[in-house]
Amino acid sequence: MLMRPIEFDDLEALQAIAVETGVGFTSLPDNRDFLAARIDETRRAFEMPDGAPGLATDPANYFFVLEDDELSAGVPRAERIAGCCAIEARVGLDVPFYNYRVGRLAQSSRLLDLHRIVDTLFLSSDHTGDAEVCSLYLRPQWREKGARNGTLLSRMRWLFMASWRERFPDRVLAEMRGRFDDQGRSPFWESLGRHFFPIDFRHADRLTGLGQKSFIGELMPRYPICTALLPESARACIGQVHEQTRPALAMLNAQGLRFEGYIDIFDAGPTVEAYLDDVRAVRHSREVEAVISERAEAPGVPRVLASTTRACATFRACWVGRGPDEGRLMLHPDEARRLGVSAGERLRVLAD
Amino acid sequence: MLMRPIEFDDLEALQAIAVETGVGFTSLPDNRDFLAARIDETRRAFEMPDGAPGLATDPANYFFVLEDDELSAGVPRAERIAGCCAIEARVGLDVPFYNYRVGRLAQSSRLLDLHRIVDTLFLSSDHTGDAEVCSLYLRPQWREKGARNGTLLSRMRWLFMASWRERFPDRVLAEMRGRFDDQGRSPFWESLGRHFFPIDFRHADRLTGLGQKSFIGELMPRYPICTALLPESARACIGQVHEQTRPALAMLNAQGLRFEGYIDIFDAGPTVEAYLDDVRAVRHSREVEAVISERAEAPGVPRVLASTTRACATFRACWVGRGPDEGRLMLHPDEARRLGVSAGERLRVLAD
Amino acid sequence: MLLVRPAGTADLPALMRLAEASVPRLTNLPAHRERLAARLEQSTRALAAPVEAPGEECYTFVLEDHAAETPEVVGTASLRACAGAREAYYTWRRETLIHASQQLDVRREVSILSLSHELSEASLLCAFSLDGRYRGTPAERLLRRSRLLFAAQYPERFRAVMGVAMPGWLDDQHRSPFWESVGRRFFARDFHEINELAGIHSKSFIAEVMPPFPLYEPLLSDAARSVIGSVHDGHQAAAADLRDEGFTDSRHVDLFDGGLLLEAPFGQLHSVRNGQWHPVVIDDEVAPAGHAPALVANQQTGEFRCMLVPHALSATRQLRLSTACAGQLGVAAGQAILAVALGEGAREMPAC
Amino acid sequence: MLLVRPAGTADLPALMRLAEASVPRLTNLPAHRERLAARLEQSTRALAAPVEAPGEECYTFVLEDHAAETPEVVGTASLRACAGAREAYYTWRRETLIHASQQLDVRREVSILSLSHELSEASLLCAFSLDGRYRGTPAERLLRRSRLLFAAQYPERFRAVMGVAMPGWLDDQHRSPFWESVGRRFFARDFHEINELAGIHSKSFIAEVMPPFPLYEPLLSDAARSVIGSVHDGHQAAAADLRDEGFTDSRHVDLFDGGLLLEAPFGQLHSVRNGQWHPVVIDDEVAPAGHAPALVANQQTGEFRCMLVPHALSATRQLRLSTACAGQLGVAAGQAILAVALGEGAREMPAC
Repeated sequence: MLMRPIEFDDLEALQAIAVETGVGFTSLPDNRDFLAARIDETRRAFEMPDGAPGLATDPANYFFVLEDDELSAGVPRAERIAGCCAIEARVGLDVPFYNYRVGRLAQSSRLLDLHRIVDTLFLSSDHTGDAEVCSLYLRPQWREKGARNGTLLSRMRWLFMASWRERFPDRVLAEMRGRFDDQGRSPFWESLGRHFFPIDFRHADRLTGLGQKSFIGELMPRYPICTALLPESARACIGQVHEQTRPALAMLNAQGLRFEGYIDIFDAGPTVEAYLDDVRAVRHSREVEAVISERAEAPGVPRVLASTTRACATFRACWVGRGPDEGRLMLHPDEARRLGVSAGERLRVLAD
Repeated sequence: MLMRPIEFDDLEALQAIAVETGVGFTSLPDNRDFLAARIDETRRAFEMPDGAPGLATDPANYFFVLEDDELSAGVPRAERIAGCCAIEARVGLDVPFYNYRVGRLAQSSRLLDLHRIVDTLFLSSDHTGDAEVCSLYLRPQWREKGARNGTLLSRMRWLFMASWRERFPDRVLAEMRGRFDDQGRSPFWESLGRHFFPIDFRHADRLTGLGQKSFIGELMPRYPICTALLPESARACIGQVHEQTRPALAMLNAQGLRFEGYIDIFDAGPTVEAYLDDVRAVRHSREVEAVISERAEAPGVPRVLASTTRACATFRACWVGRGPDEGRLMLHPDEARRLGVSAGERLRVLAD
Repeated sequence: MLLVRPAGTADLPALMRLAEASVPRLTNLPAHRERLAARLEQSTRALAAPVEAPGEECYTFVLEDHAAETPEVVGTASLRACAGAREAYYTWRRETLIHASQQLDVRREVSILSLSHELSEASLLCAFSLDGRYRGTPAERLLRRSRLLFAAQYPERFRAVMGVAMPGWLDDQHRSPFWESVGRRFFARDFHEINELAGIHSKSFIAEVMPPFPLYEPLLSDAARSVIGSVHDGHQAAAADLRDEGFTDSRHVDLFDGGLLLEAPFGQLHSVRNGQWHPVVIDDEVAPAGHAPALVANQQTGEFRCMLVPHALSATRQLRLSTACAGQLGVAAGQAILAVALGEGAREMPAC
Repeated sequence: MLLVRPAGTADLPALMRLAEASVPRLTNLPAHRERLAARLEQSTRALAAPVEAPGEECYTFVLEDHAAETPEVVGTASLRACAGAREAYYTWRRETLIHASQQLDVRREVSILSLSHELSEASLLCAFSLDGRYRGTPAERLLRRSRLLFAAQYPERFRAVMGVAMPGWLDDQHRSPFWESVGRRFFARDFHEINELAGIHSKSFIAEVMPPFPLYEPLLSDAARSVIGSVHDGHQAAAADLRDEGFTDSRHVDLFDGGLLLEAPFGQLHSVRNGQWHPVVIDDEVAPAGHAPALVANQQTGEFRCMLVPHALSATRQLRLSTACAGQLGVAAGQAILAVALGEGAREMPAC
């Protein structure tokens, strides 16, 4: 299994994923032109040379795919793609990035002997300019537990960001899907968004995914909203994730990303965030020298994450079966081929 | 030099410090009754037994003094106290804790080809329940550079919190004095607070120091304020510290405390904050065993911070001249006396 | 014979009785002895003072029935010179926002309730309570309007706008759905409890406890929304009578129960516009039957008297008063008296 | 002879000329050919349509001088059925908050400007422009009020409240101090540029760009504060005339320049209240000298005509019109015509 930047020839596969994920996955709408434009955009990002002007200030989207390179050569390219994930280098520069921030205000009255905190939802764009990890999807046939493909998809992004640190801002975030009821409805939306948007949740979500967000600024309630006035069912959604999102949240929490009071304006799902340099995988990953040896058992268990550091556009990452030793990591020739590295090249690795 | 909890007999010294610091130091007003009550309160906090109910939820103030224990015995107690510092375990539980939060809202108009972020000041009590390090003061005659007394005052608090972790919440903050002009006026106050409070800055500040803060809730502008409407002189104060506060800020930044957009409502000075467990001194300090030996040179340079771990009420901290080695720290008998430890006791130490 | 006169300290027991009998209990007429005593004293003081501009004065009147041997106090009503003389007078102001989206091509009207201090500037009719036996009789109109005849004579003591807060709708258990959905969330008290606190003490707790942001009506419960701007069943007749007098429904509703506030420009009130001065002529032959009723009031502040008499004018536009009435009013032949003829709906004429 | 009639597409050049000559340039009369053409078309359509309730209609009239051989268009004025039919009509609403502190025993009044959509509900007199030669002559009152005579006949086409925005004060360089202090900070444009954009395009950018929070007047520059609710020097006479007509100063001021908005309940306008129907009688002997002037209007929507004629009534209250006037008005003897006698200040009487 190999992580690499998406290429134009992956368009078929990408569309298949868009169809498969359906409406729930807003950043990948089933729209060939949109997806082609997206690949075009991300290729430009990967191919920007290090040190290029604007690298540290412009929006850029880095989109990766997970390729099953162990399938027989006859399998069509579109069926080799097991999943995808992305990094948005700077959100909110092209179109506004809105969240609710749950703010707290002390209300204190001696006469009433009352001293309490009122939670209030403030429309906010505080994250403008921050990086976002997003668009993670692993197709069902690659979800067997021991393969750790989900972890590979989630975690390789930290290695990428650590290696091309100058392309990213100080802070990084991830938006988590909010809580839904048994009928697939968001109680938060039913109590709040529904009153202001003349469209249903899926429609609103889809438009947002397409980046067509001006309706939010136009129709959103512009005044802060005290959560005390929302029904209990809606309050119970604030900062809570969808059942199926728990593992993803746990993975991000383990990296040090925390809920800091920002929630999705539609479903109240939490944003988790951290300073990029504080993320565990960034802090603990390090560079080593590749040593290629037939003696390494191949392919080995997915134990240590290794990624290339030479060029952004040819980035590769995969699991290797052994840890580094004194600044060197031994690779089996198959692993070296997978990563496209030759002996002596620098790798960034992260042990568990 | 020895750090220890304040005691009732230190009241004279505390009042001398209050007089010396003057109006600028709002948490120590020159008011004997207030100071006596403060000592009483802090003694109760130190003497709360570990595991007591309320330890993890109630407000508590831990106030420390720096005693010069090398002066000759004839020097009166009040003249031996070189400085002080404190930790407020949970702010905002008794009286509201207000800040302005600088929030950002994207304003975007296709027609105007305008896409920008408007900064807005929101009255906030987001820090309610967080810990605060505060009240740090070092008397001028103890400020010689090599002695590192300022560092001792600032840093010993992290060791105290690390050792009595259950007494403190997840987050900790420090409020920094804001920028003033050459005439000692706060441009931020002149542009904002002055219009709402019928008192001058010092008076407002003093009332706040005494905990008499209800006028803030009564008279503060309650609606958010766009910074674009403030004059440039006021905007330039937002999140900026007083010239003399720079070293203190640098020390806190080095520990990992960051400005996260909260400012003082009067002078716009920044609040810096961190998760307590992320603070460098908490993360990097560790427990070792005390070994007492005449062979240790005494007193040695102030190189490593050592503190006791046995009982909260008898806490002591001081510099020692050498680092720990394999889980043990060698102390000269003078140092052991200073800390009140016997051989085999556990110490918490932090090397630079 | 019914007579309205300024209340004095001797009327305290009667006021207590009337306060206790009000349905629903009135915020501005708490059954609280000290509070009522203070009000009586305040009223007497205000009447004696040479007031040149409206301030903190509150004038309290009582309705006396002289049918029995000893006159009996059967009603009370007050007139506050300035609703927000010391503290703000809070209301919710109903506003309509237009949310339009070009993207979705929709236009939506959204109702909000904004905290407003606007009626602080108005004079206020308040604390009206009438013995049940007299409800629906001309006594009610006499007591209600006597205040306007007083105000008509002393415009310098009142504001350019006059307001009245009508008690809002309550359910069978005397609960306010508006309070349950709004106030309770912030004040953490029962409606009646808060009403009493607001009546007896200062209302400054409102500023301390209510967030300053508007409420979106769509986010309130249906029950709460349905009673915004309502009038308690027991006060529908009063509201109708006030509308007759020239009051109109304002955009404001009561902060606690959502009840309607009526308002009118002072100069457009029937009693103010249509009052006429007439010289008195004593004539015991006047038969009530032949004449429309009129409110008449003397020209004395402290000894103010107001009665309902037949509007019997002589050919030279003198007002024909019986000896008894003239005596009660404290006027002699030739003195001037202010009279307002009552229009429609004032058919019933008490004997005088 | 002066005549007001509905504008048609042929009036476009005249409208362009008048738009360019306005001082200051009017938001609602942009010198923009397509925009004005659209307005003329819209007006013609509205007059032809069987309108039952006010909607997006905007009626545009022109003033024609028939003194020369070919009549010349020398003025224009419009009447918008509903200020906020599609998008919100934004104003600032002045409010006074009372900030009181028990702790400090003070009470302060604080003025704020709140974004309001309230006047979206009103009908709007707008886009008034008159050739300089006719300013200050009866032509001005004819053109201004002709709209009210039209509205008086078709109340179903208009709202219960009518508003007019007066251009606000500008300095010698035609700059608005209010704009410099407020609008520029958010819109990043010159006053005239934004005025033009708002006139030509949609105003939806206001919602996109303005934060929804009230402005505290004390935080604005002195220059800006001094022109809140002001009227441009060139429009003082117009404001006085409108006040004569029954308009009063509202709490609202213009979003861009802080200019005063006048408003009046439709039914309380002089022209609406005092209009009388008279049968026409042709009489070429009427001498203007002996009569007060009157505005007269025929009963035809599409062929609406309004003129200023001597208010010459016969003994049976027929209106005596010259053959020429009757011809211009399109009325024959015996047909009814609406007439409003002008009061004070209408001394000058044009020949008819």
